[in-house]
Amino acid sequence: MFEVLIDQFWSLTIAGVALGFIYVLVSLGYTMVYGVLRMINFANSEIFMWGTFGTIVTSRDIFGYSQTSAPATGPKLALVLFSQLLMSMAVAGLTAVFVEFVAYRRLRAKGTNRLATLISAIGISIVLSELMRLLTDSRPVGSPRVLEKIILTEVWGANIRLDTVVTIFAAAAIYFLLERFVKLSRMGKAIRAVSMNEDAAKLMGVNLNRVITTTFLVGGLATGAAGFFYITVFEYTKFNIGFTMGMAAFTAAVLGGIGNIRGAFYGGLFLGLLEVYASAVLGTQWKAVTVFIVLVLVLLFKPNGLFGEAVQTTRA
Amino acid sequence: MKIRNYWNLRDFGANIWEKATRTQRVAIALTSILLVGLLPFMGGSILATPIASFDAVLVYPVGMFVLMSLGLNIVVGKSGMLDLGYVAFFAIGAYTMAILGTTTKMNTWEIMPIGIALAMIAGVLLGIPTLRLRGDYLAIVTLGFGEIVRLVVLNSSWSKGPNGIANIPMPPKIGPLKFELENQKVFFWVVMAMILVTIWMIRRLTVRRPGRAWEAIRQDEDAAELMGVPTLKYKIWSFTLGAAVGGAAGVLYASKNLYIAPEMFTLNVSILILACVVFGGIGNIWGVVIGATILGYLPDRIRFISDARLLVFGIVLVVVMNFRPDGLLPRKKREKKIIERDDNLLKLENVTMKFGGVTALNGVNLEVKRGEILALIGPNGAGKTTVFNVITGVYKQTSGTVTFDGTSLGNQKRYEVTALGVARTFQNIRLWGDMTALENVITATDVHKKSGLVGALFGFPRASIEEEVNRERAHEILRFIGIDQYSDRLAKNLPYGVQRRLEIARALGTSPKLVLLDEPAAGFNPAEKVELAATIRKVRDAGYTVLLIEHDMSLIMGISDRVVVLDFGTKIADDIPSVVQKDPRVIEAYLGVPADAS
Amino acid sequence: MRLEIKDLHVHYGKIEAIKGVSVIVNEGEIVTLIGANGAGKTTMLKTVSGLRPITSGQIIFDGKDISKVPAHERVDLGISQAPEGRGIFPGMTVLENLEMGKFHRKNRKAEMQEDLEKVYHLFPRLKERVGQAGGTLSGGEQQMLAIGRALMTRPKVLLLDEPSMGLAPQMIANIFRIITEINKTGVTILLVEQNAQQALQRAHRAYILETGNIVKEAKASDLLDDPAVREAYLGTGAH
Amino acid sequence: MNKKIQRSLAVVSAAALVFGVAAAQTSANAAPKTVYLAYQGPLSGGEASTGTDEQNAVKYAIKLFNAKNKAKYNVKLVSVDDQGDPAVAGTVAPGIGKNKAILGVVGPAYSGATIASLPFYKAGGLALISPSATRVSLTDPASPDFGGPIFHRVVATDDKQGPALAKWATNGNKAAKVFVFDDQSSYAVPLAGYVTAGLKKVAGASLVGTDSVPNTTTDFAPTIAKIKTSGADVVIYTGYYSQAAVFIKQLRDSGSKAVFAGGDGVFNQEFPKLAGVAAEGSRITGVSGLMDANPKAEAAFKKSMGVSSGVYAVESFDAANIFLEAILKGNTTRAKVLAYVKAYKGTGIGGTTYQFTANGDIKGDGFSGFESVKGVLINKGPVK
Repeated sequence: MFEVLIDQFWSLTIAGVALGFIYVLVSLGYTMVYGVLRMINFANSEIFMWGTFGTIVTSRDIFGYSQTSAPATGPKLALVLFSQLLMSMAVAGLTAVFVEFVAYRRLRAKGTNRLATLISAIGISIVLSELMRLLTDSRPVGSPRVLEKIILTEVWGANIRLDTVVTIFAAAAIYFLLERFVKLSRMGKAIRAVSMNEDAAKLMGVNLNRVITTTFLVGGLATGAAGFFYITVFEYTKFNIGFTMGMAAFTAAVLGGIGNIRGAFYGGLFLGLLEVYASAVLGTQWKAVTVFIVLVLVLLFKPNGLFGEAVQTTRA
Repeated sequence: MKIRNYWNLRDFGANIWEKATRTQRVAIALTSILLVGLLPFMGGSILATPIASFDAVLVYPVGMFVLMSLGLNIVVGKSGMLDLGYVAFFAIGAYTMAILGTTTKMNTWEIMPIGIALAMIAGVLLGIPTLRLRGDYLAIVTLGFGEIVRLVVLNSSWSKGPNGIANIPMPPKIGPLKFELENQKVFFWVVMAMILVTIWMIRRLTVRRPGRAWEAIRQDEDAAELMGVPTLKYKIWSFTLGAAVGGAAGVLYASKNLYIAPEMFTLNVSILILACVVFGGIGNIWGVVIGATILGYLPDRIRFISDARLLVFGIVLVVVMNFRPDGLLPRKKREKKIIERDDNLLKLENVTMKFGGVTALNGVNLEVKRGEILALIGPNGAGKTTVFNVITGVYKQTSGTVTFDGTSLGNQKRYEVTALGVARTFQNIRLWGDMTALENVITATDVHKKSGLVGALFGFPRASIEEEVNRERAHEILRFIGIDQYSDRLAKNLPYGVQRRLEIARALGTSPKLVLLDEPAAGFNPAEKVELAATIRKVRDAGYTVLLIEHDMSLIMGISDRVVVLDFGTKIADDIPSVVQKDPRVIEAYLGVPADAS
Repeated sequence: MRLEIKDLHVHYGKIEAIKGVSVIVNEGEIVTLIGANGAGKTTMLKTVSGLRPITSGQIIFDGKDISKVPAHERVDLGISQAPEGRGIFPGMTVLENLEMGKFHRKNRKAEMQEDLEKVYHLFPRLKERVGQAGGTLSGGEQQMLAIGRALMTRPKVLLLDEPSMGLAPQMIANIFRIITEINKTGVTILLVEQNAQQALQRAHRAYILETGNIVKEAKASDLLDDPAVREAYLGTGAH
Repeated sequence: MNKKIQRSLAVVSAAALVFGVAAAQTSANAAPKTVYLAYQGPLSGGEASTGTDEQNAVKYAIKLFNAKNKAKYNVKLVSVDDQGDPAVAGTVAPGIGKNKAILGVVGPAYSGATIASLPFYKAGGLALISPSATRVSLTDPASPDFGGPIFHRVVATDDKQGPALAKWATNGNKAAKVFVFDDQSSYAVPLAGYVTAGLKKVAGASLVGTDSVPNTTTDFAPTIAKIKTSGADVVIYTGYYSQAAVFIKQLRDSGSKAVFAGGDGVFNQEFPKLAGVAAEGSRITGVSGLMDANPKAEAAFKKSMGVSSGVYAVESFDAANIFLEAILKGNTTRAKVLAYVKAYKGTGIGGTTYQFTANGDIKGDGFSGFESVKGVLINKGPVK
């Protein structure tokens, strides 16, 4: 039962960490919005999906890569990858702002019930995914390989691959940037202030609408970055990939303590590892079941997730 | 910013309904049922659904969506728990039917109770550990549960895995009604019957204790708990009832579709049903029915848009939620009701009370407005205390109606009346003497609580937190009444004046809307009376409505907004104090001598 | 006239919470609004600071109608509110909380140190707790922090909502003393209080609010002696 | 009328003979008779691309037919969108079953939707020819899913494909160590079972591991770990091409050189396109597509429909033609159409001979082995 885990432990762990970092970034999309609005941004999964398409469009249509082209090298590689990342973040960020505008703003101004907002968000996520489905004829889209997946070295029998390394380090860097932003920047402080006490924040001269739009934007940027890494590692997308990713990332956010940025970090990594280990030990068909059982157990003992709720607890 | 209700369908409907007599109501109900029952014959009309046959669409998705939405509405709408795994109960019902139907000789109606029971058991098993979670945490856990059920079915051999189960038997005929493949009207009628039963069940529960408990939990779970609602128990109940409806729907669905597979029970179904509930008007039965009907029917009706219809569906959701966030037919709002009901918290209409040959009350009409102090006076034996006893459910009136906050009184148990928001003090002090003042009030705060068995059994940490919060609240009440300094003394050892005030504090402990004070100033000296008057006014100012029996005229004239005078079971005056005081009949019957004599 | 509220109506849903109230606050005054729970006092403050939209009426500040100005912009104009109860940011340190008060000031860098010193001078306790998270302060300290933070915005009018709520008697006296001190530095104060005794002693003028209506307006010292007011709000009872 | 005939002749010269027969049978001035066929499959939702491809082929067949026989028949297509979902199928099927104007159904595309639809079509005596429902039980009289007498299919079943796939995957490997995994779908799980059974008949081959991966998975690291631990040199995936493409890339990137093989779910020219170089050498079983079977027909298709033919194009086209021939022979009731189909014997556009067994399967087991070479799946001939 455990022979796979033992035999391939380090390969699995590296894969789990890479996947985990992608979860971390998508979780941030959920957690940021939850922190300020106390609402699940149900459309975040589709924001992610749009980000993945942004990544592919950049390499395929702007830089003209195809499935058969050779991977990029040198400065060109950096340029293409960076453009892809920016495009993915821009697409996702703008989509997130659009979502806020269409699905949330009016309802928030009215101060109506949370469920209406939830359904509105579900509606917009149906719109986003259906739109993409119609645009792509329900077909999967493969990504040209831009970053060659060179095996850098072998550690304890595990291949250390370039794309995995890039993903882990770049995603971690983006996470820490974001955490710093929320902790130290003026806008970040405003976001935290709103998440702790909306009225008091207003009384300090914080423009609530701007803060909320920024929060969606920042969450969208993180989610978009995740879209880029996802494409770099898996090189594939389809209009419906958001659903699985969204569910996993949301689970990760809740595991860590939704609304808590650091919680998204640990929750994402934890979930990434849990998924690969559980798949290796029990079989992939029981992966989701294991994840949800662990989630229930965690919540039973820590009803606000591993790291407690809300952005407010990210103290200096 | 005012939110106007432009298409006020609910009020329109409610208006007709409320004005109707009993016979008219029965007629309206029967006609509606009949008309809806005739729907399967409307396949050729504008209602027809292209491609899919109309009668089939009426059964699924429309009928099933309505049924499931009503079930989910108990969970989401009534008690405010966000459940994203409702499909699990539907799946459990369906698989029970499929497995038992294909392996045993049992028919649909025999399997139905088993399916319902299994769904309910699943509801309890899921509910006990998870329903302590709030809001979005509960949402993700229920979502997980839904997925677990689907994945277990998908990956197990007893359920035939992804292949699903085919050849599920149709239900045997009921009398002359035969279930047919090509014409599904009988299925539709059965779904309708199940919907009606569910509506009946919800309505019954809603006007009774569980409904109030759910309402309290939905609005403020902590407060509900503080008022003595065993929230976990009621949440599990709500969950389990929802599960039962889902299970029943599943059994019928399997028996109708003849084939089921795990892919039919995805999260999308849960989300869709939730959308039906919120879209129609969460918490409002008719709203939910309409929402589910539209969302079930719409995609089939607009099949001509073909591939883009889901897109249209999404847009419809966003637009409707943005412009009618409470759904098409919103739930009744409390404040609305207050305005509609003319501010009367309590209304006695033509109440007669006979004991053997003695008529204690004779056609008494009495209205108590919200937020007022109403004094009820009259000579001994005039029927004042009888009025209290009728209101609090000690007696049931011989005839006439008593309406409290929109609920008709008369059949409730006494504690149920208390739960509705009526508290009283006693003329002869009836404190729990061997409890401290504080304990007296705490006990009142959890007077609503029935068992707490589950909590006690599993030793939830909340129980002790709850205890702490209750204590805090009791202190607050004592402070409010001004006797906090006596909180740790046994009630029986308190000075008389303090005991009287403690009676009031204890009454407030039950979080009443209406406080009945039975001669609160009995035995007080003038100084104490002044103090009491201030206290009673304070109680009123804090938002309670006060109905008081008192003999002390200076007290009554000083604090009452209105005075009602009874004599021999008949109301002889009802006006502001200064007018009543000068009413010759009152003077003759009661005061005897001009006021200010006491 | 610093602040004028004209025929203000406010609704919560369909319930009218403020039913046509007019209040005037002159430059340099302490004006207090007293009244029972639910009389609408807090609502009044929230409409002045912009947290709650009004149904009709006007709020005039320095001669300008600000009824439609959003809350965060009113701060720039010089209106600052120390909210009721725990209106602080619990996850931020005391210093961060105070710095938030400068969130929108143009010369925030230049003013920061000076104003911090002023606040520390008024509330030496805050200086001791500068690195502590707001949520871990005691009730009295949180109240100080809320007031201090409001002062950081350099208000012309300071709105105080129940500063004495939940405080021990000794602390109450202290807070009111500081309120007077703040007033002496030239800040106009609109004070909402349950503790009518203290409020009337400190204020220049007072309004009595009952279920959304002004029932009385007078010099504070007169109200202290008014028997009806004494009975209703100051307690004629034994304690 | 003569001019019209001539124009028709000019357009489709190949149809001249058939047309002559038909023309002789009808009276000179009769208006064309409108008849209805249906296509049932996923036309919206996540599986829509499969359904759209199939329906395009059906539409093409009808277009050709109507052009040829416009004087006699006007065949109209009813699109029945079941989203590939048995729940939706249960709602649409009653309507189709009742609508006696519809003489035959090409489809349903998916086995689950087929099973859910069957009771209604059986009751209506409506003949079905599915281009892609491969579940064995559909033509197994002992199974509750049995579709007889109305169900037919022009696609070979999993129990024939399983052994073929096992053979083709291990071709040339004397001691193959095989790892089999599926995507948890109702198509892949049974096929994996038949592959496993088929492996037992392959000399020297052994099954060293299995897995079952949700069809939404994109991270195959755990499966690859299992493959490596098991030491497999052949990996068979019984799911669909899009996941296969993601998987094979990851497998190659992990450094594994194991042979990759898949069934007709993977058999799609999109597979090597999506997977790129990683697909090189992959072994797929399937039945020749239009492009492969008849490049000329493919060109005509693209010209007429504006898009290339897609998955199951040949099967869908042939299935539609069986019905169209029945109509042309004057069978315009359901019973007659059904009888005609049951007795049918003919050759499809790809050269396949169609003749249905009593249970609705086609005779013969024409699976070919394909290999991915330079981004194209090349037919290496029938698997023996």
